[in-house]
Amino acid sequence: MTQADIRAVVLATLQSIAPEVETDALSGDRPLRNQVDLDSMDWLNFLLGLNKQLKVEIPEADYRKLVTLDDVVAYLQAKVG
Amino acid sequence: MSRKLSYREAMREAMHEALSKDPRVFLMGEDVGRYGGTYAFSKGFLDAFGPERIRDTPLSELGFVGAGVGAALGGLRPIVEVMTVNFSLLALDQIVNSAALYRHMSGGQFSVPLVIRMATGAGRQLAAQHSHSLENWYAHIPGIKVLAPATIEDARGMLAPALADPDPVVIFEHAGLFNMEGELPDDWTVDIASAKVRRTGKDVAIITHGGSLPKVLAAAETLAADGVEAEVIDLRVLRPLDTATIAAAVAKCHRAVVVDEGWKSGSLAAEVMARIVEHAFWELDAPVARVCSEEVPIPYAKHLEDAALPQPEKIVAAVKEMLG
Amino acid sequence: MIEFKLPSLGADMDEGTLLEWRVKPGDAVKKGQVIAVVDTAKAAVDIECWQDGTIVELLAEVGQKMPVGTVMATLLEAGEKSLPSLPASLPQGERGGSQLPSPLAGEGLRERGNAPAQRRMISPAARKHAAEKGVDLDSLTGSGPHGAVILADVETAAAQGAAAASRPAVAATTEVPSAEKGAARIAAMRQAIATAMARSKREIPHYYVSEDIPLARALAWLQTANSQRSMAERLLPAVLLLKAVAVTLRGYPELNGWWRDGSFVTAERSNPGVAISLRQGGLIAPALLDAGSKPLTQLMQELTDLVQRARAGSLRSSELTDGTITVTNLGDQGTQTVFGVIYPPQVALVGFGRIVERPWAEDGGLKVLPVVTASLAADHRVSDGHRGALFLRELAELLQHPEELDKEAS
Amino acid sequence: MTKKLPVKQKIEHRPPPPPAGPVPWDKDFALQLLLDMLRIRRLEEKAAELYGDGKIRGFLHLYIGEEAVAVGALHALAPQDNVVATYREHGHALVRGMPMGAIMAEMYGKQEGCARGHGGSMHLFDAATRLYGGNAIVGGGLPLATGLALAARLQGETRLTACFFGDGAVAEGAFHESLNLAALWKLPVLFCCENNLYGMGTAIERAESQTDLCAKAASYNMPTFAADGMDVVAVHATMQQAVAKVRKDAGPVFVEFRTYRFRAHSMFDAELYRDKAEVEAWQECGPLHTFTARLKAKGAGGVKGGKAKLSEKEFLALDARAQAEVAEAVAFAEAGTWEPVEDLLKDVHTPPPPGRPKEAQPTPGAGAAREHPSPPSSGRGMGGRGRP
Repeated sequence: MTQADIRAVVLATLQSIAPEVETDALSGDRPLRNQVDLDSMDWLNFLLGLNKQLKVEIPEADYRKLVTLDDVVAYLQAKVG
Repeated sequence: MSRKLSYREAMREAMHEALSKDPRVFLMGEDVGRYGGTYAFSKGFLDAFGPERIRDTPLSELGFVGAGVGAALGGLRPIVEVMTVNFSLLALDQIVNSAALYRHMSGGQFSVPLVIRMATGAGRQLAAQHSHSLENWYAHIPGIKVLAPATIEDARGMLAPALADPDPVVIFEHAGLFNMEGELPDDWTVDIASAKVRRTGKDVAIITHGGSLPKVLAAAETLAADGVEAEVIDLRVLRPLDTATIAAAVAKCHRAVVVDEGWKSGSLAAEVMARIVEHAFWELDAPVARVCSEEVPIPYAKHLEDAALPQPEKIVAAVKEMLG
Repeated sequence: MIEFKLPSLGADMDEGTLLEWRVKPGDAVKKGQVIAVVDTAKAAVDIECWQDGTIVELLAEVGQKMPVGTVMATLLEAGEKSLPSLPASLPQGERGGSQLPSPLAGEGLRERGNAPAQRRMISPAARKHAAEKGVDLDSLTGSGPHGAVILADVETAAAQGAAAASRPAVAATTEVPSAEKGAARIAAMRQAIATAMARSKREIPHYYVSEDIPLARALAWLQTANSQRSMAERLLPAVLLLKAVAVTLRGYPELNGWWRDGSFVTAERSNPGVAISLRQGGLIAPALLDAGSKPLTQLMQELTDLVQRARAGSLRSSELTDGTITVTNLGDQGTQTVFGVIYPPQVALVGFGRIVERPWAEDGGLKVLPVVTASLAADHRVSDGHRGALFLRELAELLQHPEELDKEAS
Repeated sequence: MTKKLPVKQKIEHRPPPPPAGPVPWDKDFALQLLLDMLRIRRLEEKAAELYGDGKIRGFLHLYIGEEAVAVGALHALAPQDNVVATYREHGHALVRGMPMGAIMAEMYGKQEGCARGHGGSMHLFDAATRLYGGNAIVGGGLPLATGLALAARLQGETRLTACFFGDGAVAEGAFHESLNLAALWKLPVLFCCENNLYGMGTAIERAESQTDLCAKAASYNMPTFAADGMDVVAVHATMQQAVAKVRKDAGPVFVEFRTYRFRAHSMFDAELYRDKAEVEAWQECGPLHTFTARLKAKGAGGVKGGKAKLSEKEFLALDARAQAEVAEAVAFAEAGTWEPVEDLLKDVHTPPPPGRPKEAQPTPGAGAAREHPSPPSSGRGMGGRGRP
């Protein structure tokens, strides 16, 4: 999968959780949760959605690495290989 | 033909006429003479009728109201002006224990042909001690008649039949009406026995009196804009109540709201509601509602006074709630 | 005969619009079964039936807006003798809002006359007029306040009776664009929240206490537990907090229940209402039923499901009415402290702020620990600050032993 | 046998000659009383202006012209004494120690007012200075002053109750009943009649068969005093004697202060009942400028003292102080807030006492301090002593 593919999956998953989000307006290098109102349950569902879509297991210890959109995409790409 | 007149002028004319027509009539009260009347109802009277018949009194309400009772017993036709209903509390004993009872207590030998006039009501930011509406206290007492003129016609016309009445009559004049102007038809006639329909409608009967009448009429206009036609009944005579007119309005509209500036508990509104239940129960299509003063001494601050008193908006809301 | 009325699903609900019937006349229904879906100011809610029985007649029509307490349907109680000539056999279309007087309906419904407790509200004028015109009052649907039968209902029935019963009154349902509906829904929800919260602040003498609770042990335990779980089964700290509240409440019945008609009623179980903010704005607090006695894994699943359904607008009526306390959890995006407004008729609200690392003095030393500030807003008519403080202390203590919370799965 | 009837006095509508000679007080004390008179005058002038602006509504009865009475009399009382006043009571409230801001805010109808805006001008109350109102029914204060004195006596307290009322009240039954009760029961009441010659629009000789009010009071068997109410020195001296008498004899005393109101009865008054010339003659003898003129010409300090005179500069400084206080009071009232309409039904009845003391939360306004007011504070903060 290309980085663009992964990014598209991430954004689609995000949108399923927060339908009001305008994905074009998101900046990749700012903390995601400063840009989208996601509570802990939303965040969990977001990661769960990625887990289902990409079959990537994300250990809880890694949650803290996932801050910006770019972080998430890079992390997933490393896992998907 | 008709002419334009204020409530104040109408009342003044009525008194002038009474004093001119009947030498037994005299006016007595605080500042009615040299001052010209606290509300200028007797301006010029002292010069016209002299100090014997336009009699300034000290601030001695119990004394001069009781003296009015005695003068009536003695053959005169006194008009006693008590500055406001608030001060009438000082004279309550003579009104309730003397004026109202003499006819019956004496086995019909002594009648008291006395007229007591007083200003009543709130709405001018005069605070708790100067804002009472206690008409229903007097309307509770057998032996007196209680009137509440709320139109130019009634202000002009109620005094003569009150003076002609062989028994004591108490007239409540709401201070909020004094500057009101209106047309007085040349062929006016006024009785002191019946309630009057001031506006015809079919959806709800709003029953009121005195200073609340203009508020009810304003509310009726608002309701009309929303397609609700209110029939407005002006009680005019608070004792004895004209039950037939009330019952007829309820039979016509099937819904009734009573508006009364008195406090809700033990109010005149309560009596009107009781009459409706007694005489028109089977005509009711909704529980009877009432808009009264909130159960608090009338506050000074305007926004609180407004909130404490019946207002057109509250009347409209009560009607709308009733209609569902 | 049972009258099934539109239930009140909260202090802020006074009317609802029927969206869907899930049953039809003749259906047997069980206690707890969803029989209708009703749109309230807050959400579309599944309405449950509270008795076993058989549906006789559906009185409310889809699209009809009605006040709480309106009779929506009639049911025969289980065991009550079914009459062969019940209006259940009538085609539904003929039983429009106008409700023509039908001798059959009259027969069946007059039974109700024997139960004075369920007396319908009929105005005196309607009674008199109905007697004069020979209109059967029992066959009428009231359009007055609180569903009362009023003169207009009798007059309509009389007029339609005279104008031959052939014209079926089909209510034209006009489709409202959904965006417009959404905006109206938000405004309505705002209004509902305004009503409930204003009532709360007007009627409930709130007192507030708060306590900082160290969460090092709880979070460490959670981490260990989660490391052995699949992603989908991982637990959020929120679940631990909810469970801890529910368990602690067992010793504090005065915080768990409802203030009704001037006195307090203790709830048998603790059903914490979980405050969930909705994406389009507004707030709803459906209950996690009997949270104290469920294992953490099950609670987590139920919480996930509850949040999802709250946002999708498909909650069950019992979830909206059965909350015995509200728990608001600001989570990791919130502020450190929250003091809530009690949701009437409940008498308490527990608030959790954001879990943050803070300096913590203990045993003469200073450490850095994850700490959460828990607050309690409670009704002073029912409990006192002293008990409220003890509750928070006990909650803090319980959270130092997270393993016990998992054991509490009796 | 016929008894000689007291002669009906011909009531003098002309003012008495203005007081002369040095003021027999310390200069500091004299300036304090002058300042109090100025404070009342400036406050009321401002109130009249604000009435015109619609900021103050209802009835507004001004004390202008009568300031020497409240100032001279109230400075003779002790902090623990009770005061009962009429609807013309701004001056009494102010001299007694009520912050000017609380008075002004009350007239504005703001909740920072002394009565939360419930009463307005006619109903100033202050538990802290033991001011029991602002009574707007003529004569209404006399019976309750009698009762306050009864309570003091039965509880063994040393306080007396000073009751202010106008000459109009003398015609009410309440006057006669109260004087009789107070004398019969030997109650420590100081009946202070502010005789301004008019009961509303009716001159005293048209209202009273006996215009010698001291003669009326004396008939109830109590000592009486009379003083020129336009002269703050005379008022104070007479009041001191009267107070001493009440404390010594433990019985009522009647004091008549002859005074004059320069303004209308209330704001609505065409004043058809008195001559312009009469009003002007009294204004010539106004308490403020006669006292000021005396201090400037002859000085204070008594006959033997240093006769320290008042300079124009000192006078202007005092007046500036009074005016600054008024400006501050207006600002305080302007910044005040309206009591929420939701509180409309509050204070109709006394709320039930809070629950068990241990867990009870503090209830605003229900503290012991309100039931047993402390003596007036010396400070003159702007409404500072409000409710919590």
